[in-house]
Amino acid sequence: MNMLNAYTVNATIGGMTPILLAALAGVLCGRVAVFNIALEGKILIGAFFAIVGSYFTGSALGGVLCGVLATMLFSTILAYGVTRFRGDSIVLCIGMNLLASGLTAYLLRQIFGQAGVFSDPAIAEVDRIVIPAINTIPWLGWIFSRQTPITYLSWLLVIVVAIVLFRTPLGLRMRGIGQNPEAATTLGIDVGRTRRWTVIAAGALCGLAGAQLSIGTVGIFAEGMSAGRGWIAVVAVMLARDNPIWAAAVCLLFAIADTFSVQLQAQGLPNQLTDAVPYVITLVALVIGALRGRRRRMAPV
Amino acid sequence: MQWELETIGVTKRFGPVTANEGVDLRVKKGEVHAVMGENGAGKSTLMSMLYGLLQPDDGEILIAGRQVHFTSALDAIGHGLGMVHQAFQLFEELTVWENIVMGAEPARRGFLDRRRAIASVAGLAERYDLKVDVTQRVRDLSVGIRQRVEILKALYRDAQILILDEPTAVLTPQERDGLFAVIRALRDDGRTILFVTHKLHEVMEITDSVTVLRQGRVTERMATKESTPEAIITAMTGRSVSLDVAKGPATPGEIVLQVAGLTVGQGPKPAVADVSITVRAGEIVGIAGVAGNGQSELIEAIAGLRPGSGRVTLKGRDIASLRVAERREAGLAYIPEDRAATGTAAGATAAETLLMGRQGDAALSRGGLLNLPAISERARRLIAQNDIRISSERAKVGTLSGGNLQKVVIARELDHEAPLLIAEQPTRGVDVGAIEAIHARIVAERDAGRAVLLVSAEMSEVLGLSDRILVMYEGRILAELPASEATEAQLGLLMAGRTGEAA
Amino acid sequence: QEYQSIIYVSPNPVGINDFLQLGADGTMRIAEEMGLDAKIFESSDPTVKLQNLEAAAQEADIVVAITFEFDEILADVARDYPETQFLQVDSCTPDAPENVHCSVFREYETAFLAGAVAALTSETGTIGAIGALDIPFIHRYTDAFIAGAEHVMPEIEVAPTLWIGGDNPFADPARGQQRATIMASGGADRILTAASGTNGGVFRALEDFPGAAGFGVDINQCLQAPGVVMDNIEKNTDIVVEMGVRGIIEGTQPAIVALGLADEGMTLTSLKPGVEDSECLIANYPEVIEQVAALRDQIVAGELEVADPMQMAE
Amino acid sequence: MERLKSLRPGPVPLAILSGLVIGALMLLVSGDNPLVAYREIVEGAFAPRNWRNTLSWAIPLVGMSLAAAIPLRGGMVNLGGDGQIVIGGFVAAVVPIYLADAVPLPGFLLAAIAILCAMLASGLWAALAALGETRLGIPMLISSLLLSYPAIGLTSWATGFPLRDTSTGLTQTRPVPPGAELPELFGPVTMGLVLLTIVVAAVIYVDRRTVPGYELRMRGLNRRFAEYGGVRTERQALGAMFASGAIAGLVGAIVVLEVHHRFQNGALVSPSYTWSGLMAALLAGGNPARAVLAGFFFAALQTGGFAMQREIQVPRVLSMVLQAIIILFVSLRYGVGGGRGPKDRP
Ligand SMILES: Nc1ncnc2c1ncn2[C@@H]1O[C@H](COP(=O)(O)OP(=O)(O)OP(=O)(O)O)[C@@H](O)[C@H]1O
Ligand SMILES: Nc1ncnc2c1ncn2[C@@H]1O[C@H](COP(=O)(O)OP(=O)(O)OP(=O)(O)O)[C@@H](O)[C@H]1O
Ligand SMILES: [Mg+2]
Ligand SMILES: [Mg+2]
Repeated sequence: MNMLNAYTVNATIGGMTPILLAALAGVLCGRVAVFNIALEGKILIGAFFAIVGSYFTGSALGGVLCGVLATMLFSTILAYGVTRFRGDSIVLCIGMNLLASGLTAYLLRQIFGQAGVFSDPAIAEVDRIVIPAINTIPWLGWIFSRQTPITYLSWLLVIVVAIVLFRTPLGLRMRGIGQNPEAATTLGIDVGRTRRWTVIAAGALCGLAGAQLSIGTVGIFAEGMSAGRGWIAVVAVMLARDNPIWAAAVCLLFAIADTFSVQLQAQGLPNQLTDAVPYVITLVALVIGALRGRRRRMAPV
Repeated sequence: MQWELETIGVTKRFGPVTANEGVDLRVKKGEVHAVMGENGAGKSTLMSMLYGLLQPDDGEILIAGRQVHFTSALDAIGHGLGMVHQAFQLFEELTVWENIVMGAEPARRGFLDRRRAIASVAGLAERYDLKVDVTQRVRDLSVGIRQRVEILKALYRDAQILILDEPTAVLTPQERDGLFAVIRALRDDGRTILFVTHKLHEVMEITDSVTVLRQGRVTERMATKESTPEAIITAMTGRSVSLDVAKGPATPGEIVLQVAGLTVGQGPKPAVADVSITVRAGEIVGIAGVAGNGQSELIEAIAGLRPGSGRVTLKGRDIASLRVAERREAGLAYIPEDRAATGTAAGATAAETLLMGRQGDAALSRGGLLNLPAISERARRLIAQNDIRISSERAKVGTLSGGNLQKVVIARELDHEAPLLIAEQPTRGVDVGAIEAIHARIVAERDAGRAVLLVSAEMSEVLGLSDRILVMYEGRILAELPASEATEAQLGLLMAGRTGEAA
Repeated sequence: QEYQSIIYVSPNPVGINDFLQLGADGTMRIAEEMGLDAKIFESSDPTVKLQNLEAAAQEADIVVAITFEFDEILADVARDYPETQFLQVDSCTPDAPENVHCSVFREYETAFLAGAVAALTSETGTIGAIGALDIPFIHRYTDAFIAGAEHVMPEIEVAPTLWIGGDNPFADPARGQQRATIMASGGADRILTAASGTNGGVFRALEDFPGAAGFGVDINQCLQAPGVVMDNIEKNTDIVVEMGVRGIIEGTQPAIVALGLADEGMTLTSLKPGVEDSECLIANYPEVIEQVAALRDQIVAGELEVADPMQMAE
Repeated sequence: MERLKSLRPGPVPLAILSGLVIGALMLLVSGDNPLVAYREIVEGAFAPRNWRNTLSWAIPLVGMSLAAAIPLRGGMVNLGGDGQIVIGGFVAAVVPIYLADAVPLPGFLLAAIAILCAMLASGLWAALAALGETRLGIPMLISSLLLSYPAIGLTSWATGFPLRDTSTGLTQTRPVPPGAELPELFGPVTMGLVLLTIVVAAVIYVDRRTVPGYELRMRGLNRRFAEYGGVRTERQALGAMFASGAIAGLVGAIVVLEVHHRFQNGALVSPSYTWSGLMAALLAGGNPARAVLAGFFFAALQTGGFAMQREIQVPRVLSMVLQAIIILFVSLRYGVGGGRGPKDRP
């Protein structure tokens, strides 16, 4: 099987969307010095409420909005937890991840009377956009057409986040808050409020990530369906040192590694081993990055 | 008369601590007004309220006769206030112009207008002759330049009332003179300056009037011309204190510490460059220097907390390759610069804090098992001997005041009776009474035959305590001189790296 | 003996899997018919599974335990509760005592037929299988599917089998889509997918490949993804549970029954009445249905023996 | 993770109460009677016939709380419990199976060797994460987590292929040789319980009475202070992670040798002992004695939750929600009643 054909590239891009969106969320939070490891739980919340919205409104847009709003609401735990209540972000995030998996499983039973998995014809799915102009072009059409709007949006958001962070007053303030919150306070910047809104906006991104996962392919919700994607996003954020462009690059690396691992399966490697390949590649990337970083840190103190 | 800035009965409490009580402050337009007081007198708290960072529990603040209520620094900035904080409030990784425009950014169609920002900041710097490269990262700037950035921050916001909270603590005398020139220029520009300090001569030199705080209350308010240093001291402390250290001549003995060719860091400008030092038993060697010239790195390298290349011998034994614990074992005691961040742990009990560094001693543990009764016993003894005000050895040290906490650190380190004592900024942030006691103890150590290496940014402390003085500048020992011959002016020039003029 | 209550114990949340759901449905139906109190104990992991089984054995007169996941523990629990009757569906615990009855399936027979359908309808001449997990039980589907294809068309190309894996193999449509895309882009146009909730993702991927079609499992999945599902390997778990429980109550249930094509325990959607309304693509291939029906008859008659991949693995 | 130093025992009872109240509200909304549900949880956990269930659930959970508490005591976080418990379980199954083939040894000796090997293997695996932090500066939070995936993948592959017991349809190893199983002692007391009790006692003793325990606590309170006092923090990180991993390995070994008698793929991960244990350790602020209590509390809550679902069909995940809410309230405790400081300063 040929690794780099247009179809697999298309699937790779589509599959990385939730991770990319969550990583952007992590980047935003990282910039204001909120270490957000609740991405996993937030994706799950987004995925669940996208299903809820889609099921009850019968529209994919309704589902996406519901997922986004619910995740923003869920993010207020972290937003207020780290500001007004001075909680530790790691503890809060670990609690939120557990809450997300418990709550979605609980509500799945209470709302839909289902355990484990829920899918129903009434769930409207996000349609993929076919761009007629390029759709029929052999390679281009496959790579850039036939993705969900969320996927297109995710790449647009990479640029938007980069511009906001590095080219706008708001971004300057966010970066300042991340480096020295007290100094920001003395300049009249409301650190708490900026942090809260950043975390909540990041929640919206995670909500999109969840919506892509649950109604971006087929309308289905499964308990624990985030399946480690949020953790990969956390790693991407760390590897990228809170830079959105690098974070996108890391996500792409991970997605390619993931596709590659399936190719390895096709070569006869057992899937239990190939499953670990993307993580091992990430680990290796971390090690290489750390080795290079160490050399950089050796510079004069 | 119309005051530019006035507070009436301002009161601020932090739980049981009353930081300000009924403070009446009256500042004229276009004057330099000193706010004086000992550590903890409430100066910074008062300034934070003026600047909107804190809200008074009681009382009023008036600006140009109109009552104001600030809920954030933004409100204060809007009313023409600017503040340079005691601890600089800068973003290390951002450039100078980014630091300055932060919070009041010029924007075009929602985007940061970089060009306009740089131009206006550079223009401002030029106008007040504050030389600084606005596109440099703050991380790469020296302390003096950083302060200029801080002042520019306030000027950029067109501050009519500028608060400078202990701006000279980190400056060389020459840098200080430069600052004073700027202050005068600003005053001549019609701006009002609140100058917070506890250095008398500065008050006499630059200010027009002075308000003195003691324990949160105003104890004196007068025109500088009409006051005397003695009156201000008495107002500050409630008694008259002598800051001269009483000590006899030194009787140096054998060499205890010998540092040869010590370098810390790499590249063309290492933090410590090829430093050699000798300290003998029975003498105090003082290292003078403006903060950030490699003193901390030097001391940490000697203590084993930081890697460095070169030779370090303690009583003839090469300790350069030894670990921290082994160096302590070999006879090194160390009072670190920052008692809260390095010298203690807020959540630890007094007994635990006093144990640190000695946990391997045969008397306190055997085979890795702690001898808890012995540890408590020793802690109680040290608390009693050093007059540490704490309820019991099981109480956490996080609740102690700065002076008491410093006593804990000193008690622990002197209990070693180690041949070498390193004392780094031993009286920083400690009030006048405690300073006297700490100085006396350090002299007593010397007289008991121990070698003392003192590091201080406070020139009077180095001059008063040391037998020999080394001046450190940009990682090098620039000069060595006997304390008896050193003068403040000469030391100041050396600290600024100006060897030629000092000679 | 008087039977009053029945408890259905599943190794995972019931909703995970249509198969578990069908078992639960069958239990509720027979309970209603027979006037029994019915409960469902869902487990989530091995320890809870054991606790649930013991609690069920204590409480109920009839316990239905579903899947091979109970092989390890059922015999011991059954011995501890000799008064309780047990029906194990889909597998059979070794050394079972008398109060255990097993209803197992011969999935490989029907999967073999599905493979035949795949080979006979493939246009590219390449088929393949995707399974949730690389475990012997799933090989009963994937290997038999390939065997069936090769049986009717020895020259057929077979893509390497892909597995979903990950944290959520039975409910990860995104991974399913990715794997199916990779397989289909390699040329396979008939793909079996034995991964329950993940299957939707596989079918979604196939929409992008004109002419490609998938094969579902457990129930008729053509309705979920009309136009891309050829046929389904249907497992009539509900009927099997009903039959088993009725047999126990009537005292006629043997220790073990193996249900396959012969007794309608399993079948292809194409071999059931009403294919035309099933939304399955196979409805467009009447001649293939005939060929496959003939093959089925051979298997039922014992003329053609289909190997059980799980036995071969041993 | 210096900021974890702020973990201090707080109004934990208040947090638990808040969790119960919110849980009750959720139950009311979904039309269940909270009192009945809570009674089922309590009975399900503590009624005499359920004691064994609670204990058998508590052994791994308390073990993992302890494993999480040790690094937490020093201000570090070990998120790699899943990988460590799996390696322990795997080694504990494989060693006696193949050792017995090679040399005839009495069963108890096999078990002892298996447990020691499991602890060693898991300890080393965990120490790898510490090495990543001290040598490469990869935060332990991430390296420990990422290391779990290859551990789970490798053991899963090994049990699926070379070491699979082909006489069953499951991915699992052969059973351990007879005699190598941990014996059940009497009543609810099992050998695993005894082993775990010994380890708990040892950890508490080390924490309170020894130099390494003191040094780890001081590091947790202020790492710079510990370094200043001569504590070798890098070696200490390795040690703490080794101990943490070794305990996780012991837990894996106990589950394998006492409950399943073989290594089953997924059996150690799917119950989420790691996350529950981490929660308990966080609830306890890293204090080992409190972590054990908290672990037991969570075990009771979960076992009771299963019973509640069986008896009155209220989803057991409710107990998971309760745990999460309790943790969230614990982490917010500074704000609760503490009053707000100067204008929201972070
Ligand atoms: N946020 C706070 N919470 C509690 N107490 C505080 C706080 N800020 C200041 N204090 C206390 O209020 C008193 C006044 O402190 P302040 O910082 O105003 O003193 P200062 O005069 O500026 O001293 P220094 O010369 O050391 O800067 C001190 O006892 C201090 O510990
Ligand atoms: N930022 C702060 N937040 C909370 N409490 C503070 C803060 N700063 C100081 N305090 C408290 O205020 C009290 C006085 O502290 P500080 O060290 O500033 O006083 P001090 O007057 O300098 O003491 P000493 O004269 O002993 O050096 C202490 O109880 C301290 O805990
Ligand atoms: Mg003070
Ligand atoms: Mg101050």
